Amino acid sequence: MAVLTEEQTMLRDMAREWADNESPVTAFRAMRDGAPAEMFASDAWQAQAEMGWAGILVPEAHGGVEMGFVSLGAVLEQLGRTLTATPLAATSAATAAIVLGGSEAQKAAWLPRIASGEVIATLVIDEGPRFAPDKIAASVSGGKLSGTKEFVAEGDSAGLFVVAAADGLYLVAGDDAGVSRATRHLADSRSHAQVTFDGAAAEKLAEGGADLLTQVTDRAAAATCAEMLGMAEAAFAQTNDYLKTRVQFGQLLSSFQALQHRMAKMFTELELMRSAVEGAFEAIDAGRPDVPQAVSLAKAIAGDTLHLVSREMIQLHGGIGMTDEHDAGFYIKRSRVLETMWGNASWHRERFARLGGY
Amino acid sequence: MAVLTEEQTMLRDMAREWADNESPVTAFRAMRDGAPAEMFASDAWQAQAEMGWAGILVPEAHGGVEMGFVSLGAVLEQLGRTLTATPLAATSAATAAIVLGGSEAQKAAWLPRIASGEVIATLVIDEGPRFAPDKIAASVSGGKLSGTKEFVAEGDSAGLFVVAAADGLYLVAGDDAGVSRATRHLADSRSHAQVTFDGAAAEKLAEGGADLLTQVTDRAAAATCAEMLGMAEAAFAQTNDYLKTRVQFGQLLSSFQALQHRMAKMFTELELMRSAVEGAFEAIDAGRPDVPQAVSLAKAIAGDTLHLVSREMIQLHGGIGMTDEHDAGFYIKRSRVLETMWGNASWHRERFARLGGY
Amino acid sequence: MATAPEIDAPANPLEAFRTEARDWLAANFSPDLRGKDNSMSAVEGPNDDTPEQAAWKKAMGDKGWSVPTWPKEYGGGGLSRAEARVLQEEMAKVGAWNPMGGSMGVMMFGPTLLEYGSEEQKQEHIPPIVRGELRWCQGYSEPGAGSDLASLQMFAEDAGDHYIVNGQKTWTSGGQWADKCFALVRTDKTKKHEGITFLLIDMTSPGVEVKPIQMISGSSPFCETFFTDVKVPKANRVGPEGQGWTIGKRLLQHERNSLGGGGSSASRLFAGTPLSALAKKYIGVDAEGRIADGELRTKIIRHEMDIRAFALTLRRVQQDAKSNSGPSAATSIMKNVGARIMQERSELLIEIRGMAGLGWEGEGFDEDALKDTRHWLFGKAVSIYGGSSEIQNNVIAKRILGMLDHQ
Amino acid sequence: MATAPEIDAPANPLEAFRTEARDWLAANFSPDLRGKDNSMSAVEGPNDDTPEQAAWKKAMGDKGWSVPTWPKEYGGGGLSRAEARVLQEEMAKVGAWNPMGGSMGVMMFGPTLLEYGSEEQKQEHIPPIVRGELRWCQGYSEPGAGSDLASLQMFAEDAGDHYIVNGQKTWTSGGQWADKCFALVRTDKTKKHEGITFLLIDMTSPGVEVKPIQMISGSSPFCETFFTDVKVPKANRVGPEGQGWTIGKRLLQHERNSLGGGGSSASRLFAGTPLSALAKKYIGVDAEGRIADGELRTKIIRHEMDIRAFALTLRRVQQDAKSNSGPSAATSIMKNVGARIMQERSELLIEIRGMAGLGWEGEGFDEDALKDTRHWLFGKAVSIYGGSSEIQNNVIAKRILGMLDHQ
Repeated sequence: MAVLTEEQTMLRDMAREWADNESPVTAFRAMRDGAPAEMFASDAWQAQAEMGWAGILVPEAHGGVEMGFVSLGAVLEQLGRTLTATPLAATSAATAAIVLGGSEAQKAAWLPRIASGEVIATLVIDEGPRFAPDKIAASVSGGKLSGTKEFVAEGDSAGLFVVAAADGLYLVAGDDAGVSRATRHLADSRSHAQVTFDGAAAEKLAEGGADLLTQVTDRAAAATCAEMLGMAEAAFAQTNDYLKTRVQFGQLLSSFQALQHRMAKMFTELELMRSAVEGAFEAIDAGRPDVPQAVSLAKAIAGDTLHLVSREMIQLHGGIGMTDEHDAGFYIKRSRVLETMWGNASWHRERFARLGGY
Repeated sequence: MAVLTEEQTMLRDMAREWADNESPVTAFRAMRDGAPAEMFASDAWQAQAEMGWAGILVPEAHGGVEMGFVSLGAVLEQLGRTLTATPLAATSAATAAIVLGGSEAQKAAWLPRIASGEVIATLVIDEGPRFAPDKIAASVSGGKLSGTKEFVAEGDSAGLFVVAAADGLYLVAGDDAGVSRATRHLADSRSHAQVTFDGAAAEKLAEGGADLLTQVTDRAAAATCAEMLGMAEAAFAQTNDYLKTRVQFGQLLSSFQALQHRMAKMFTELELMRSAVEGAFEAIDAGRPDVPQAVSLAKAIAGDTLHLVSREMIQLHGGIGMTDEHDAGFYIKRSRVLETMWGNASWHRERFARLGGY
Repeated sequence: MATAPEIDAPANPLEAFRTEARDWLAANFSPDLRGKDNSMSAVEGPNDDTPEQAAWKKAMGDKGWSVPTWPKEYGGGGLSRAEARVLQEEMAKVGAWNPMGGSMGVMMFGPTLLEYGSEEQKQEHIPPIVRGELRWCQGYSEPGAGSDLASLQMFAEDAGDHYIVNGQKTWTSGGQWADKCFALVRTDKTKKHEGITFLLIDMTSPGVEVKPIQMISGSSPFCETFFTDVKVPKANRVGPEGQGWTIGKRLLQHERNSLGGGGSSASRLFAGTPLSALAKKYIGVDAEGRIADGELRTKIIRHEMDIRAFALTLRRVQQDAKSNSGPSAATSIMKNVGARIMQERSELLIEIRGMAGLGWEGEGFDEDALKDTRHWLFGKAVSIYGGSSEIQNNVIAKRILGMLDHQ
Repeated sequence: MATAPEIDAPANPLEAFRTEARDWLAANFSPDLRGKDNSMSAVEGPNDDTPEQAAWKKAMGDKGWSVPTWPKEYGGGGLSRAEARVLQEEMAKVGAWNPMGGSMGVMMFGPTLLEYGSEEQKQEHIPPIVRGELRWCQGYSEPGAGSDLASLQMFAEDAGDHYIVNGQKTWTSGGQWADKCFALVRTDKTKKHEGITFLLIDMTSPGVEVKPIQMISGSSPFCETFFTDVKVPKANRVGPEGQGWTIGKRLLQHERNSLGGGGSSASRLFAGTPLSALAKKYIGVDAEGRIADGELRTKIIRHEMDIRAFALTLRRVQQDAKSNSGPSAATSIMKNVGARIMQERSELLIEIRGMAGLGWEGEGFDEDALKDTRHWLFGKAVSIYGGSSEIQNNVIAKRILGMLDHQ
């Protein structure tokens, strides 16, 4: 764990306790089986908003607690552990965009409603199935935005879209007549939608400088890394627990040295992953110039490590991990989605090298 | 093992027996410690010539046995097992060039002397430390070749050079006044030399078509793969034997499951390596159009596998493998040289993809 | 094996057979059937043959060419291996498939019964397998006996001319559609391996209950099967009491061969759109025509090379088998390498397609991509069932490398 | 630990100390010495100090800043950890090094003796370590006791006021140059761990013979050491008889920390030419300025990322230690990751340089490249000594993950 303030430690512990007790994986399973139109656990989201989590990035002046990314990461990590299905990560990414790029009027209009949990917001970039912030065709003319966006997280329920057009980021209200949505059912049973903007009223986020888009997508990636960290931690821990209970050939699986060494190596990767992910949060909160490097480091390592852990979770559980009754399938399905979102490991390694001039 | 003819089987078995009995690793050690000017075991080379191995690729009309690459590979594999230090691979690569590209007169002039072991020949391509057949600056003007070549295998003793110039391959006699050599001491204690051609008399290999250079370097790479296959096999077998004798914590190392699984995985890679390497020999002998793909497959897999096996040989031997008294160091040192020669694994993967159009 | 002498008689017997096969196919396999291979339904679900498919199935069954090398006396084709290869080639040319090709009876149980069954048992059970009339399922794994199969507990109590069977099996492939089950049961609780017996159980017997297991891929090809006081005649015991482990292991060898090394699975690896073409489509190319994502491109190259090396190894195994030198050491690696290639391909498909490669159902996805998502998940079982990769590595270390038991 | 109260007194005590350190360095470290760090010769071979180097060494020894946090009463610097960091920063600014920094006495034996030694032993042995007057070597491994150190056999027989020692040690670092040896010996053959005792042996004693071991890298930093009827006074026993294993393990912890996590080794990873720059030089770049060998470039990226993640983990471990939460779980991975990074760097250097990266000696090679070849080979030991990677993985599995012993 990074060095947390007392306040951050309390927040993290509260989130951990809440996730374990109020939002265990059974809650995700119930949401999946119930398949509500919004594709998230609305009671859990309600509870999170009441605890103030939707306002972690929101300045106090606008009704939030302004605790920064280390705090947000600590919370999202706990939610990732139990696969809690709420729009906190998506809303936070959109919130970061408004905080960084919004005018005072825009902030005043939206941030209080976000902090209270009234409005679910989401960041809308891609027009294809792979992360490509350099390939934006959506355009704005006369304050009207047009374009089709793919696989928008929480797109089924978002009340506010922060949308990338060719010339910058724009705010579009979810209830605008020019907005239409089509659900995309992915393997992770979470909300993803194709969102079409057909002359929707759009307000530009004019502050934040030329690299606003990069700043925002880096923050979205970092939030994703937090969820991935929690998932990897939980998948690993569950696997380790299982090995300590399953007997084969008269011995506990945990006593087989070949499995011990695989687990030890995975643990090693997990520790490096935690360092990289927490390093990204810290870089963001410190306003360091190397946020892009720090985020690419985190997302690349998080991607590879969660990939490994989610595969090993199934392999080491054997047949039982292959059944829908077990949770292992949930972890691997969600893993691939998060590995892909906001740039996969290859994408971030490529950027890391380019930033380093090689 | 590939399907061998009776003749090929006899040849392989003879080579194996000879290497085990007449040229074990102690012979390589003696050569290294003695450090003769030619940097190979001259008595072993003499014996090989007498057994006709220098003529394996040479047509019968020119004094050879013309048995092809499957046969040559079977022999070189056995020599690789015991690290036999003779110029057979280098000479064979040069021989392949003359067979493919030489005029009848050139063949008549050189092949009988090669087959008898009188002349050591070598293929001379690179002008830098990495394989780059597309970057040849050496040039021929008025029958005189000029250029500096780096890390020429058996360059200390070769009596005949098959040299790449910008416009093709040329024969240069080792005793030409325009040839000078400078020994390069590499970690493998074998012969490598910088060879400078300063207006040396050169005769072009005019047959064999536009892709002669590629045909020849592919054959050189295939010969190298054979040596690598034997080395990997021996390094693996010695490691396996060691694990069966070394006791730690009151148990033989071979009884530790973590080591068993590492060995099983290495064995798996070795089997794939054998298939790929033998596949390359067969493609060459069959005159198939996909020799480049088959050779790149073999060299890439051979490189990765030998790299792994030579590292694990040291790691699994522990401290004793780190000492010069033990043979493990010989294997890892020679491994890296062969991994590098005629294109490393990256080079061959790149070519494989380009040949496949992606 | 008794091959047909009249076919071997001509000067070029294989070519004569080729003509025969071609003629028979022309007469029995309508070109309209091409591309309508539903043979996997024999494994994956209830049959739903069209009249044309049913006719083709009957023709193959009557001819015995569903199992070309099985003896004629039990309804098999009676062909030599060389002839069987010719038949396969000719079938491939016209797009004909083997309607019984993937069934448990053909792949696993039949060969084992031919080896260990009594004459009566062979007469009774082999012909329906040949004609695809009955489905078999495998009663091996139990909740507490996975990789360590020999720790199985389902008990068969001796009751004179029959056994009374009680216990539970799991991972019963196609149990919900099966007519019969070949099962390993315990007849002696005081011994481990020697207490196991091989029984054939009618799935319609009173006391048999089947409950499908839903997998992470959404499908339910396996079941939990519960046995409560099920009567099984002793005539349905294969081999002597206590010899079931030997017979059961032999059957697993057939399973392993069909999983890892089967010609069909290798050729399947080469079929379909190459990953490189798909990657070009989804990702585009750089100025030199290379897949624009360099790291992914390298992964694809490695994967393609792995496939080629695997295919070459498969050929080597077959050559060794042909040259009568017996199974080569290379055989032992086939299952693990086959599993890794299959799983790697699925993971690469996701990496290539991005979010479009993670579709579950509904609008907005290629049909191929949706199938590949399910295949990705279901494919994780390939390194678990039929002897997990870990078990295979144990076997390689101990049997091939001669490393000691770790206990 | 008794810190110096007069330094802690001022309002900004650290800044006051910074001034003090800076002044002292200005007076004692001549700018001419910059870049002439020969401290590793204390480990790697006999000393060959210039008069200026010798003067600097004496100054550091007299001041006690060679071991800044050790107690003043034994000649140490008596600084707080915070002050020691300031000193390190100030030394780095002027390019000053710690002449005793890499010695066995400072890294491993001294800290252990401070914890377990008697007052007399500390008074006798610590000051010469502080001043770098005597070299210590480690008598742990034996030919039959590598990873399983506790199976050591070298025997110390009780002979009244002294022991008679017989046996053999191996991998004695710098044994050929050492004055003293701290050794684990067996005093009871009936017990394994409890039969081990920690002894200090004078290397000039009659019966001690040292034979250097040549390594694959060509150097001989280790020895085989033979002990024949060597007399060791009981006053040279650290701790009670039979308690040597506890003391010896504690010493290994110091070794592990210095190998894997030491600040110096992490900073060394960032020093030197970055691999990316070297690769550009040897291989060239493509049209977009990227290293032309795409696969190698990816390996370099992965390596650079591994280094960064390692450095971040190191920081995390230090923060945890500072915040008094004790050693974190992350500590346990440091040695293995440090070893992998070091070895990977060496392998990548070869891949970048090609044949030019495999030079052994003589003409035609960069001096750096020749050093790197030797370093590549010698570095294979990093995952073997001080607890092999396999042992570390056992420890992680058992102590951190709570997995059972496999026996």
